[in-house]
Amino acid sequence: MLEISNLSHVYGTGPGAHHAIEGLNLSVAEGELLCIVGPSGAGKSTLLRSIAGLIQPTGGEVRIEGKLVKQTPDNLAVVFQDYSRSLFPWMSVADNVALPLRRRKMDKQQRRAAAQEALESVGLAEAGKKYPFQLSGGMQQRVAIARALAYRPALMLMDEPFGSVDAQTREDLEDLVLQVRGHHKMTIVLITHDIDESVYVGDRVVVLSKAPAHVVGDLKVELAEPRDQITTREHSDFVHLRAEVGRLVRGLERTPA
Amino acid sequence: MLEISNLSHVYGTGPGAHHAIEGLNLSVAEGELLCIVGPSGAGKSTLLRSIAGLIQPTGGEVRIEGKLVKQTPDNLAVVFQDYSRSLFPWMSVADNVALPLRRRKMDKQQRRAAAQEALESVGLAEAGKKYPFQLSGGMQQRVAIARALAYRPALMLMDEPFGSVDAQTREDLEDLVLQVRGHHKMTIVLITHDIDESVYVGDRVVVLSKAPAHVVGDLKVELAEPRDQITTREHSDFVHLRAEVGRLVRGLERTPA
Amino acid sequence: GGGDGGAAQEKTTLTVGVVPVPSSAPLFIAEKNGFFKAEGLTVKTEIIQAPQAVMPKILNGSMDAFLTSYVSLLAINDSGAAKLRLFQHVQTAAPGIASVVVPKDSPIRTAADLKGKTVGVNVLKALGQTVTNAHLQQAGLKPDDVKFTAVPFADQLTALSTKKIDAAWLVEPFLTAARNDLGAVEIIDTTSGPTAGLPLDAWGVSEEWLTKNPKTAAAFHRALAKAQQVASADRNAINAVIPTYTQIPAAAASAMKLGEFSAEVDKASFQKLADLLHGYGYLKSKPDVTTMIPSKIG
Amino acid sequence: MIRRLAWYWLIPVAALAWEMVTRSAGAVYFPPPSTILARMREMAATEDVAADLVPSLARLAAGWALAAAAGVALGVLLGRSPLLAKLVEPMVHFGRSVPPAALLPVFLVFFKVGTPIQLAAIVYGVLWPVLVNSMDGARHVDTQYLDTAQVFHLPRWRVVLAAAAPKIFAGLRLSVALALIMMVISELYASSEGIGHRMREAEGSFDIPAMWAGIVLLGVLGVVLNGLFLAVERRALRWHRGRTAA
Amino acid sequence: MIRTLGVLGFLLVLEAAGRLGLIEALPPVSVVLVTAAGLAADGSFLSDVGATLTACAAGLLIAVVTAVPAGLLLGSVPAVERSVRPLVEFLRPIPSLSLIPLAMFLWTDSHDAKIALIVYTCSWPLLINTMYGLADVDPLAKDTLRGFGFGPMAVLWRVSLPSTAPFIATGVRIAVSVTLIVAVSVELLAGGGGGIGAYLVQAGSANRVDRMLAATVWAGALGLAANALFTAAERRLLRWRWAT
Ligand SMILES: Nc1ncnc2c1ncn2[C@@H]1O[C@H](COP(=O)(O)OP(=O)(O)OP(=O)(O)O)[C@@H](O)[C@H]1O
Ligand SMILES: Nc1ncnc2c1ncn2[C@@H]1O[C@H](COP(=O)(O)OP(=O)(O)OP(=O)(O)O)[C@@H](O)[C@H]1O
Ligand SMILES: [Mg+2]
Ligand SMILES: [Mg+2]
Repeated sequence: MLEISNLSHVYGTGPGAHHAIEGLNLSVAEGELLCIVGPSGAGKSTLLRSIAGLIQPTGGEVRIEGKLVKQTPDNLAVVFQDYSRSLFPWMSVADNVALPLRRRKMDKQQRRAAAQEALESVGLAEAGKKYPFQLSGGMQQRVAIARALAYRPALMLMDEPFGSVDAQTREDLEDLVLQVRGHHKMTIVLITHDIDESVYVGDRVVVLSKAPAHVVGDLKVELAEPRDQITTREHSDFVHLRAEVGRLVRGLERTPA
Repeated sequence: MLEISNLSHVYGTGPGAHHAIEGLNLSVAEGELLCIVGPSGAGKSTLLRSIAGLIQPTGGEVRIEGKLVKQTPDNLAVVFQDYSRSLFPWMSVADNVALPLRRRKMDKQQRRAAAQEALESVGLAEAGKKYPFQLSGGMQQRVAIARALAYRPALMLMDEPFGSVDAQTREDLEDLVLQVRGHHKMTIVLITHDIDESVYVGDRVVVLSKAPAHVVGDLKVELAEPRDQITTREHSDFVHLRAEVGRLVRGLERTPA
Repeated sequence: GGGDGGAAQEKTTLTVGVVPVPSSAPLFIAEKNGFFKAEGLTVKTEIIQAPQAVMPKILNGSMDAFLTSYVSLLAINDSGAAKLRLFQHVQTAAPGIASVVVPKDSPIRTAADLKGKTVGVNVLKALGQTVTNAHLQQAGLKPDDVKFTAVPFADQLTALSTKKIDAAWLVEPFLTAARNDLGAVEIIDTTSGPTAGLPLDAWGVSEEWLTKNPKTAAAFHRALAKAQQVASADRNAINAVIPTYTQIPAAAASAMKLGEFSAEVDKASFQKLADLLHGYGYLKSKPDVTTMIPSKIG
Repeated sequence: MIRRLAWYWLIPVAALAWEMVTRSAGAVYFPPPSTILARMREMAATEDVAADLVPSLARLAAGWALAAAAGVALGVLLGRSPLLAKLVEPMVHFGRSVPPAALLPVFLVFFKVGTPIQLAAIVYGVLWPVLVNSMDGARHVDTQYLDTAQVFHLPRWRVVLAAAAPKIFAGLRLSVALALIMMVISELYASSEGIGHRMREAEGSFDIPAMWAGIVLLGVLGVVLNGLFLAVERRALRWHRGRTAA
Repeated sequence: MIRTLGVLGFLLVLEAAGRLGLIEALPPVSVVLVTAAGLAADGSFLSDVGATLTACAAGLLIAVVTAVPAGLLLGSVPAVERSVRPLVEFLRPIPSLSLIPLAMFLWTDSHDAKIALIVYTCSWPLLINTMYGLADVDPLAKDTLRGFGFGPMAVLWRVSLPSTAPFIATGVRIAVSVTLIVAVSVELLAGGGGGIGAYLVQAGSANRVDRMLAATVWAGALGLAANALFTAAERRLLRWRWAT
């Protein structure tokens, strides 16, 4: 599905240039849910932007289903880290969610229904008519998730999608993602800072180094399916994997600027 | 230090009005570190804005050191949930951090030194000259924290200050807050979604209900000082308290919009 | 005249509004020949388009005198906004210096053909429209039969050649240019026949200024009158100064057809002009031109 | 309604103050408002005001609509396409610095005297602030919005238009009053009816109260048109007002 | 490079149109440009340009230091804005050309009258853009500074003003060309103490259409140069904006 080979990205030029990614190789299979963890400022969001075709990496290449990514590929959705600025302030919440569905063969009625369904699934059944600025931070983040989910993309990129919600909601959303993935055969790349989360939702966890980012660990997560917030997390495999990822992350020095 | 009595806040009027907070009572002692947890959309940020005098609550009152809060009280700092929008894009990172220090009796040299020190303490020693947009999400969040820390306020309000940083950095920042608090006698109100974190850093944890928010739990955290990421978290009191908070949070239904 | 002591004069520095046309020539002749200096006067000029626009400056005293057409003089006095006085006559019309022209391929050939057509004039309800009306009436048309529209002279040729207007009322040097560049055909000579010998331009001042500055006025008038003498006697003197304050090249200046530069205005012609203007309703009240001519200056 | 009218308190106060100042100064060029009003009433009674107002306003509306549409479209285009901007921007900044009065000969080549040339002058004058504001607005749209649009393959121009709306509306707000001004200027030459024509006539014949009558009429039209504009803007930028009301 | 290409292409098209007779009655572009170039060596024309430019600069400066603060006041105190709005909207549509006689009457020096008219006209884009810019300030940015206990003036100065700067910059760029237009128009219609407009009057009275167009080209070119200058200044001052 997704092939990243020898990817590098440098921001700026000259002495102020910043090497965000260097020689990164990674591949994601169809239907896989890959979690990426790594220190703050490593280059995770940069990697995600390269996959989405939002920036042209300065070196290497990204291929989706064999095709070189030059522009934003079709059938892809992104939940941005900076969710509040990725919602359009001039539209109601429901319109924000329904907007991308214009690219699907859906009439207005269907779009509206799909948007409402997605909002319900993230616990925002009654927020559709509001404007983004009328929502709390966590609610905005859930709207961004709902928008991506409603779109049902083949490849979903999520950049810390659950950072601003409470523990309970976070668990619900993790399960929601797992369930949607199961139903709709999505490939998902999910960036998270929560090591437990990466192991709980991931089929695979990739650990990135501090900047310039490259892969320092790549763990297959083989836990009993379907996963469950209580039993899975109690399982010794889970505890073991989590420690392993933790070690990999902690093995890195404290990240400098 | 801080007295909140019978606080209510309603957004909007008429049928679309939203009761964010209703009849909330809370008091925080001088030098205390209070953690607030609660479901997304409960009204935590609204509460924090009322304390900071950024909104006029529609009912009840907030007093800081006995004085009714009408405007923003002196000697207070806020780390906003939406950190990226609270950094000024037209200023370098160092200038962003140094800006509030203009209200301190400091000359330019001292301000600059204090800003640099604060940036170092959050692991951004080399980011001072950059502009906010050149930083990753987690780095931006740390700049916002550095700005508040450098200001050394008597009362610090933090709205999910560690939501976008990796696990390792998060622990470091938790310890940093504890340490700064110890050195400078700050009173801190910290909103978090991480139950472990609330118990680890808090002297007290307050659990809010879903909207309209009121206090449903108020736990004193009595753990051995100084706290330590490994030993404290292993301690049975910690585990017990965490479970207690978890129960209180989970005891609430899933929050509707 | 003689250069008696400037000390007695109310003011010795004058600001004069000049329109960059041949009529302003006497002022520059006076300057060139030192007539002003001899009277102890310093004259500063400001380029203006028409006196209407600088009336505020006349009224607040920041401009002393100005070149004006007789039509403007009458119109301003008629409005009651100011009391203007004829200070020194400059130019009287001669045949062939202002005409209505049409493009060379135009079917319009006589005044009568203008019925229902659009004629460009520089300013509405002023000299062009007045004299053209007089000729239209002679040809049996009513003033309403023709539509007049205001287009600055400089843009008339463009408007004419691109057929945006049917005919144009032009004066020199535009008339020559229309003939030479466009092959335009004159259909009415508006300074002949019923409108022959009308006065064109003069130097004007306000009555208030005259009473306030009698000595200065006398000195200024002496200098201007002297220059007017030079101009009426010697066309070359005019030709020589025109290129100094206009952008008309020397050759064109000499070739240009001019009216008559005489010492005094013919009161009857002045009154005739006033009556024509009033007759077409361009003036509210019927003026008596003698009130505008000061009996004695100084 | 009454509450709304109350906001206009400054107008009568200013008029009264003006009346006192002008009366005591007694300057010919500054007749007191009472004189102007009397002259307006007289003009309304004796002249066919509609014959001047209607064509003027029709040209104003048509010219403004054309200029606004063209200005926004062109501005957004130039704002979003660096190549195109580089190609034509010099001409834009050149063109907008040329006084419309000095362009009359050029207009005369292309447009018929009368309404066509007047429309052209209005469009020409009104276009620029809309264009420059739209261009600047479109150029600096938050990249996060653009990224979101790109990812979901949303029509980019709609996102740009919405995000740049606050600035576009600033340009449009300017353009409403400017359209009135251009309406007057376009009637100075090559015209035989309209408000501007009448104002020039009044100026030419030194009917100073009539000149002021024109000024007052323009002012009133400005207040009315601006009221209409703000009503539209309030609807279009509702999200914006709500979001930025601190 | 591309800019030059665009300009060259545009000129070529105009020239071709002129030569092919599509634009009758006007001198071809090349003739106008040659005349315009010739004007650069014409001392009296250059002093006219100087007169126009000094008036523009003075007018713009006065307008900026009055209209921007006024815009900040109106934009940050809604009650004042609501009260003043009818008056502002009453004044805005009054053409500066109609005010020429009034200005000429009030200011005895034509140059001052011209500057007064420039100030009057180019204040509006500055005022309106400043007000709209203020309405566009992110409330969270303001809250951030308020949260640190800064007073309203400090918030205005340190947050609202920089946030509004892009709007103000646009306003200034519009105002710059407005100053030119007003200056030339005033000179053209009412003397106004020399300047490019006075030159246009002279050229017009002598039927020198080529010179009129050449002087017009100069007006446009001056506007173009001023725009380039202000854009460069904007890029420096608002670096953060152009980088993203
Ligand atoms: N400006 C506003 N206008 C209207 N409603 C608002 C506004 N701001 C917040 N709300 C509503 O108030 C409620 C509380 O919001 P608040 O931001 O305080 O929640 P929160 O507890 O901070 O949530 P989160 O953890 O998701 O940030 C939410 O339901 C939200 O929809
Ligand atoms: N537009 C930019 N210009 C210059 N440098 C940039 C830019 N965007 C990001 N960087 C730099 O690139 C590095 C990687 O940034 P990126 O946003 O990819 O980090 P990240 O792994 O997502 O971090 P976080 O977990 O904090 O979000 C950072 O050091 C950042 O300073
Ligand atoms: Mg990131
Ligand atoms: Mg919140």
